[in-house]
Amino acid sequence: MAGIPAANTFPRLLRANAEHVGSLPAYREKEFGIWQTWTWSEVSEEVRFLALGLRSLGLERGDRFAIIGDNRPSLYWSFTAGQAIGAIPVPCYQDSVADEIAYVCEHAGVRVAVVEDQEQVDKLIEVRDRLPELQAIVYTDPRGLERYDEVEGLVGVEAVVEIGRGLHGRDPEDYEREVARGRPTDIAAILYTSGTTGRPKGVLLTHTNLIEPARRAVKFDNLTQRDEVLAYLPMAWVGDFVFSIAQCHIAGFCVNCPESPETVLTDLREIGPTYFFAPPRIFENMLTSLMVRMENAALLKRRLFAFFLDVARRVGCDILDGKRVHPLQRLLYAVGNLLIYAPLRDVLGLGRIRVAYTAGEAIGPDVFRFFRSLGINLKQLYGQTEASVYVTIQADAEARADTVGSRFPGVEVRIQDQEVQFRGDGVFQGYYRDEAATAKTMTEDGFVRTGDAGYFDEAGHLRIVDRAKDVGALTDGTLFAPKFIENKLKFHAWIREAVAFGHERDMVCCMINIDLEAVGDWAERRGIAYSGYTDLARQEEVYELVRGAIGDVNADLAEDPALRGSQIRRFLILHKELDADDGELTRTRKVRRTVIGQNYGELVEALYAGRDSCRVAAEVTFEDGRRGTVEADVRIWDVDAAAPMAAAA
Amino acid sequence: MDELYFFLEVLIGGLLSGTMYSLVALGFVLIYKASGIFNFAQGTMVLFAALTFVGVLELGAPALLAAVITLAVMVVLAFAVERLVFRHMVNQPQVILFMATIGLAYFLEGLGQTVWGTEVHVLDLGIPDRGLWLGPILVSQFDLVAAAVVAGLVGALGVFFRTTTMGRALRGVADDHQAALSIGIPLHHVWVAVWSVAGFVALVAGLVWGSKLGVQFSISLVALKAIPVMIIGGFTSIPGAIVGGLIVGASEKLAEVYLGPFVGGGLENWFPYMLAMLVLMVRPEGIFGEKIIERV
Amino acid sequence: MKREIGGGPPVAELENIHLSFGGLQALQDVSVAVKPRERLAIIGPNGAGKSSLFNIISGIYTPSSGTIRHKGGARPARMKPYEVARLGIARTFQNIALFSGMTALDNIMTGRNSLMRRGVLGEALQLPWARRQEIEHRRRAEEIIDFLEIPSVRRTPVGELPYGMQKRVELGRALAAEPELLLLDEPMAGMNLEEKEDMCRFVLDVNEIHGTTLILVEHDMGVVMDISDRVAVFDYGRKIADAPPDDVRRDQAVIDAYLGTAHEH
Amino acid sequence: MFYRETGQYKTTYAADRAIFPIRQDRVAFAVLLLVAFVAIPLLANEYWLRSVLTPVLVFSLAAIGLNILTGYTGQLSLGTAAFMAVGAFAAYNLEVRVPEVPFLVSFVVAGLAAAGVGILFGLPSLRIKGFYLAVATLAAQFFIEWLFTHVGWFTNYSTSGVITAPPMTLLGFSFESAESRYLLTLCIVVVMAVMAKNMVRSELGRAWMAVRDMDIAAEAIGINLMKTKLTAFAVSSFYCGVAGALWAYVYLGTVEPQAFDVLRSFEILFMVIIGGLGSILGSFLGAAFIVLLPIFIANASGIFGDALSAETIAHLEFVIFGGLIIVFLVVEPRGLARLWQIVKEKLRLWPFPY
Repeated sequence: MAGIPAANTFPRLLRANAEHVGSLPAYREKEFGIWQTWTWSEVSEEVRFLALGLRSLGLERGDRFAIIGDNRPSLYWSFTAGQAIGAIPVPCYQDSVADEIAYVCEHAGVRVAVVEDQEQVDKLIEVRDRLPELQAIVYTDPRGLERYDEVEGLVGVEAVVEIGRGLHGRDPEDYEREVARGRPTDIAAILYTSGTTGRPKGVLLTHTNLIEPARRAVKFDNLTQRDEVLAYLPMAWVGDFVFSIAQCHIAGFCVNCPESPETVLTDLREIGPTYFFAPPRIFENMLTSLMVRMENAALLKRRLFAFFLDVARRVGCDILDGKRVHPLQRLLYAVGNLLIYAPLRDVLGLGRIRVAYTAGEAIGPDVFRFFRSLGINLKQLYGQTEASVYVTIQADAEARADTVGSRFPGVEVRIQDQEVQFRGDGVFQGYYRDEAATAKTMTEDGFVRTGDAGYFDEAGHLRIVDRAKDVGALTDGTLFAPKFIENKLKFHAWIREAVAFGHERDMVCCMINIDLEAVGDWAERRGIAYSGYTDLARQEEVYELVRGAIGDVNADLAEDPALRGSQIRRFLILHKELDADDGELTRTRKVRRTVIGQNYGELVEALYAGRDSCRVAAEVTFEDGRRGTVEADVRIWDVDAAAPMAAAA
Repeated sequence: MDELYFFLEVLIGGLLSGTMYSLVALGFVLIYKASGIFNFAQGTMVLFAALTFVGVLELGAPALLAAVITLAVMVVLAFAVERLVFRHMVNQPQVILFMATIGLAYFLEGLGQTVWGTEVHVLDLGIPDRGLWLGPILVSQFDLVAAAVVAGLVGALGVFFRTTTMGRALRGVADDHQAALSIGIPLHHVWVAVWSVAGFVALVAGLVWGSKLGVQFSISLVALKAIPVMIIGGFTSIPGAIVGGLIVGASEKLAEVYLGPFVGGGLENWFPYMLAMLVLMVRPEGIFGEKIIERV
Repeated sequence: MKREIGGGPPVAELENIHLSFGGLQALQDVSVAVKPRERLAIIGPNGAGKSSLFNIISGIYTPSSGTIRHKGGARPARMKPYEVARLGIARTFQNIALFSGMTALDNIMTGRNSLMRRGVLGEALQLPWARRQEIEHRRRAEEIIDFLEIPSVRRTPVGELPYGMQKRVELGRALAAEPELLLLDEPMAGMNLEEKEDMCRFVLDVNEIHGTTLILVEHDMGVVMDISDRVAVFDYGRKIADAPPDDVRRDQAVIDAYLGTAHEH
Repeated sequence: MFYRETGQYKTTYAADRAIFPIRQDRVAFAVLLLVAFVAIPLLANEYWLRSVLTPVLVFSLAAIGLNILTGYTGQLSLGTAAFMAVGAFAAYNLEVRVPEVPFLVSFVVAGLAAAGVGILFGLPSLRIKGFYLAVATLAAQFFIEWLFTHVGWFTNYSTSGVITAPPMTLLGFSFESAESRYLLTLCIVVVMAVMAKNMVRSELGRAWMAVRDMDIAAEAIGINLMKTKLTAFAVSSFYCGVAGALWAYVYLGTVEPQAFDVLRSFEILFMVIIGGLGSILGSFLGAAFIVLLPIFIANASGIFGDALSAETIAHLEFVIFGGLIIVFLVVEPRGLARLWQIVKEKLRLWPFPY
């Protein structure tokens, strides 16, 4: 592709951009009320001086240095600056507590830390005795640090740049010599993954690892210098590295840093990125707050809104996918676009989006379709730090809620024992100082184990069903993916939590927590009286409601040859809400299947024994901390298995 | 000697006609004291009351009945003004309230003339309008009667303020709103009452003026001169309104007679305002007003 | 960072000041001086004359007798408040006195008005100097907004802001004038703990980073004792003590007049 | 609804403080100018140009003048018409006595003369405020009206007391047609409105508003009250003076001092109140509203046939004006401009209600 320089390390990419598109904006930051802008030439200049300055602080080729803070241009530049002199950036999550930061910095043996502000400096000072190798702390925001003059090695980034400027003045070729010494196979960054268990592991990625897949992604979505992104996700996360550094350097587009984490939504609206990434949670929150805001609109406007949302629901996605749509519907959609969709996209700050991605977790199909039906090209991808993000990706017309797309160009993906494995030039070099973990993750033939269970559907799209270790099988050998089923259940508004059982059983049964707010609202509108959660949960009408939802999920499962056998056959609605205080949920609200299986052993037994009710007493922690017992009869209902549509027709 | 007599004649004439300004200013002062509102519409209320009175009279009602009906209309007006306008403007700055009274003035002027027409109505209350020789000095009998009416009205108001509950409440509210409330009369009622009293004063002024000048549009403009009267006398003082009226009446007459011929006459139109402006520059609170201290 | 108090004549020095309204003696024979970079707190019961003192320093009141000196030189007996402001003295008010119809940004920009050039035609035609001036001063105002952590309310009319925010904007407006001496009239009044902490931090930063001399009237004893170098205690228009916080705490006259009695705030 | 603000971020303070920071507003304004400068002269008939649009523009200018004083600086004035009269008579006297002066220069002189008188009558504002000040301005109103009526020099000893504006020619072009006069007025008004907008969004405007909102704090922050108030009087009167000259030259042609009586002052005050205190846009809206309302009433009363006499209609106008003033002050003291602002906010947030 013309205009995209084929340099093979980040400092070289930067130099190429400064030469080819030097006057175009590279980074912006909302500061002092306006979007301060730096062109590629200016960035190149800053990075050059910063690199030499960092070296003067004792940072040498092969040394690690930490980067901690919110998304700030100068922190982004410190990545490239460090790389230019052969040092390896180690970004840390800015919201980590001091101990977590200490672990990463200690493990990586960082010599220098480039941090944003007083908050981060304080954390480092707190754990400094654990970091004997840490020689210097460079801060970018001097606010509040005036009183720290006794802290050893603490220096402002401006002073470092000044030193670098001086060094450059004495030897203008110095920086270029450093850049020339860098090789594409050098480690470009160590990204620590937070892993579900144990301490974070440092993923070693080379320039090639990061640049080549990113380059293909740029081509895949035709990203150009005119694109804009908003950098608001943690800098320690591989996604931000790939979007805000790798692709930005390759495509030459502009990265915009918000004023502060609190103003992200305002800044999103101002900037209006054309290329956007957000985890499902953000889209879900956006949808919820949007609906809440519309509740307060005047009746006429609400009607109009509901009418056109309905139009969008029917034809919006098809229009976006370029499918055939009746001209009248198309016209109606165009009117809706003028009156509702376009203003809505605009107010949300999504008005200029060409390509948006979500990943990380399963996104609710309703949420996914909602944004697509508004004309926002939202797609899914599947990736890992170990892959430099890309494993699979959805092309523009292939966006679906329940798959994560087809193989990313240049990546081999295979399913081995239900586990997704991949290989390609993005594959990492190993975990830093952790041979054992590296050996466990890498197969002998160079594939990486993702730990996710999944399969390719007929269209060649990957579906992720669960963590591989959680996937089980029914007694007849049918694949049983509890989290997959639970997620599908939870996408229904009525259902707040769900726990599915089935491993080494003859069928799938589940326990449900209804959403008290949604179901309560529903019940009130129907004049159903109830005194609280327990009372509501036992109402026949509510069971009927939940059975309907489960029926939908079953119908969905029936469509899938691999999962057809794991439809839900029996369910009950729990008499109490699962609670993290009782150890039934993790603090991040993930169900602890084993704990629940033990706590509600009687109920599980009743489910599988075919009984139609079960008396239970459960210990609960009340809000005031007292503990007590709740006793109730819990009904158990059957559900019919659905047949696949094709078979039924 | 003639010079002196002439001077005294002009002076007394001015003073007596000044009492009529006092009459209008009295209405201003009442409302200002009770509500802090500078009622620009007071002059129009004079016109409106006179128009209503004449209108009812022309429909064939006897004078007393006409007066009662007019008074009732003024009370209704007071009620409406409080209920529809000022109750909704409680926290507005004074200048905004002032502008609202300008709107009120327009409204009343238009309303009065729409209902009763624009032609000049003659109002004859039987007040003799002949010259009266007090020694060598010629005095207008009419003006004497008017002055007497003013004196009577001031006296009546004095009695009202001293002896009736409402009167005491009105005095109280001028000093301290809380104090007035403690008497047990709601502020709204006090406002309505004071606007009604001001309406009554306007009616009296309208009758006197109407029978002198004829009931016509220009009354409201002449009544505007009550504003400099108040400025000179002080916003919050009834004696101030009287004295201010006398000063304005006398000075404008003297100016007209002694300076007018040199500058082409018509000094009366602006002289009181200029005088008021000068007073403002020297003593912003007026002769009898309380000193304005701004606390920081 | 070491803060040097003193060095050079007092930024403001009042000598034998008397002030009376009608027959009421608001201040009697008050002498007080504040050294460069010093933090002087003024405490005392309501009506003790604290605000009167501020009004005298800022030129709103003229003392009946006494001398006011600015950096060693005597000020003219009558000085207009705006002339005082241009000496580098800025203040906030006990009851927030913001320009309620204007945004937070415009309020702070107005604080810089005395540093700006006035030219009616130039501003009307937006001649280059007028445009440049607006932009330069906007930048400085934005630094204050950043410093006070109020960027999210930049465009909000101040009348719509919550009380604590208004206090912050008012401080911002005073800071915008780049004063050498800052008079803060009950900066923490009516604030919750968190707001007070923020305000204290701002006030200390201003003093330590920019070397701005502070005089503050404050009722919160904790705040006063924490942040001031010296405390002057007023009672019935007289100064009854003037010493470092710890000494004032032990002063019997002060305890009798003020600290000892239950003071409701 | 029509706003697409996403992506309209500001990278410089210059862009951020633009009069129209939003692109859609810039486009709308450009269209409006196009309509005013091209479409209206082509399409409107003589009656509309001469008797409606031209006076609307002239009144807008006077309303901007009053708004600067009352809306921005908080100094109430009831003497606007008097300052207009000063402008009209100053221009006339200059032209009559020094005929070679181009009329545009005499317009400037008209403004300057009014500014001078404005400063004179603004002096009391240093000691008094609010309606006290209104009295001072009333003094100006009555005194100036009297002056031009009774001192023959000002009317060049015209027996009728009426002055006739000399013809306006510029580089050989004579402004006689309704179109040319409309366009001339439009040019002057647009330029002066932009200048006013520039003043109120600069140091000067902030000083004015500071005086309006809290004069003690303004002074404590270093604003010279005297200078600022007198500047407001001067600038305000300048605008009124030019408007007065336009009124005499472009609209009426012949003027007597009574054309600038106290009722005219009230009329302009009403424009400012209804249009919106403290808003340049409001000055235009208010002027248009007050000029168009009687036309509307007259047309509307046509439905009743001849049941309403012209006189009654005139009185009804008073009732309606007075009522509207009260309604606006009670319901929306910031007038039509504020209503427009609310509508605009709604449109910017559409489809959200807040």
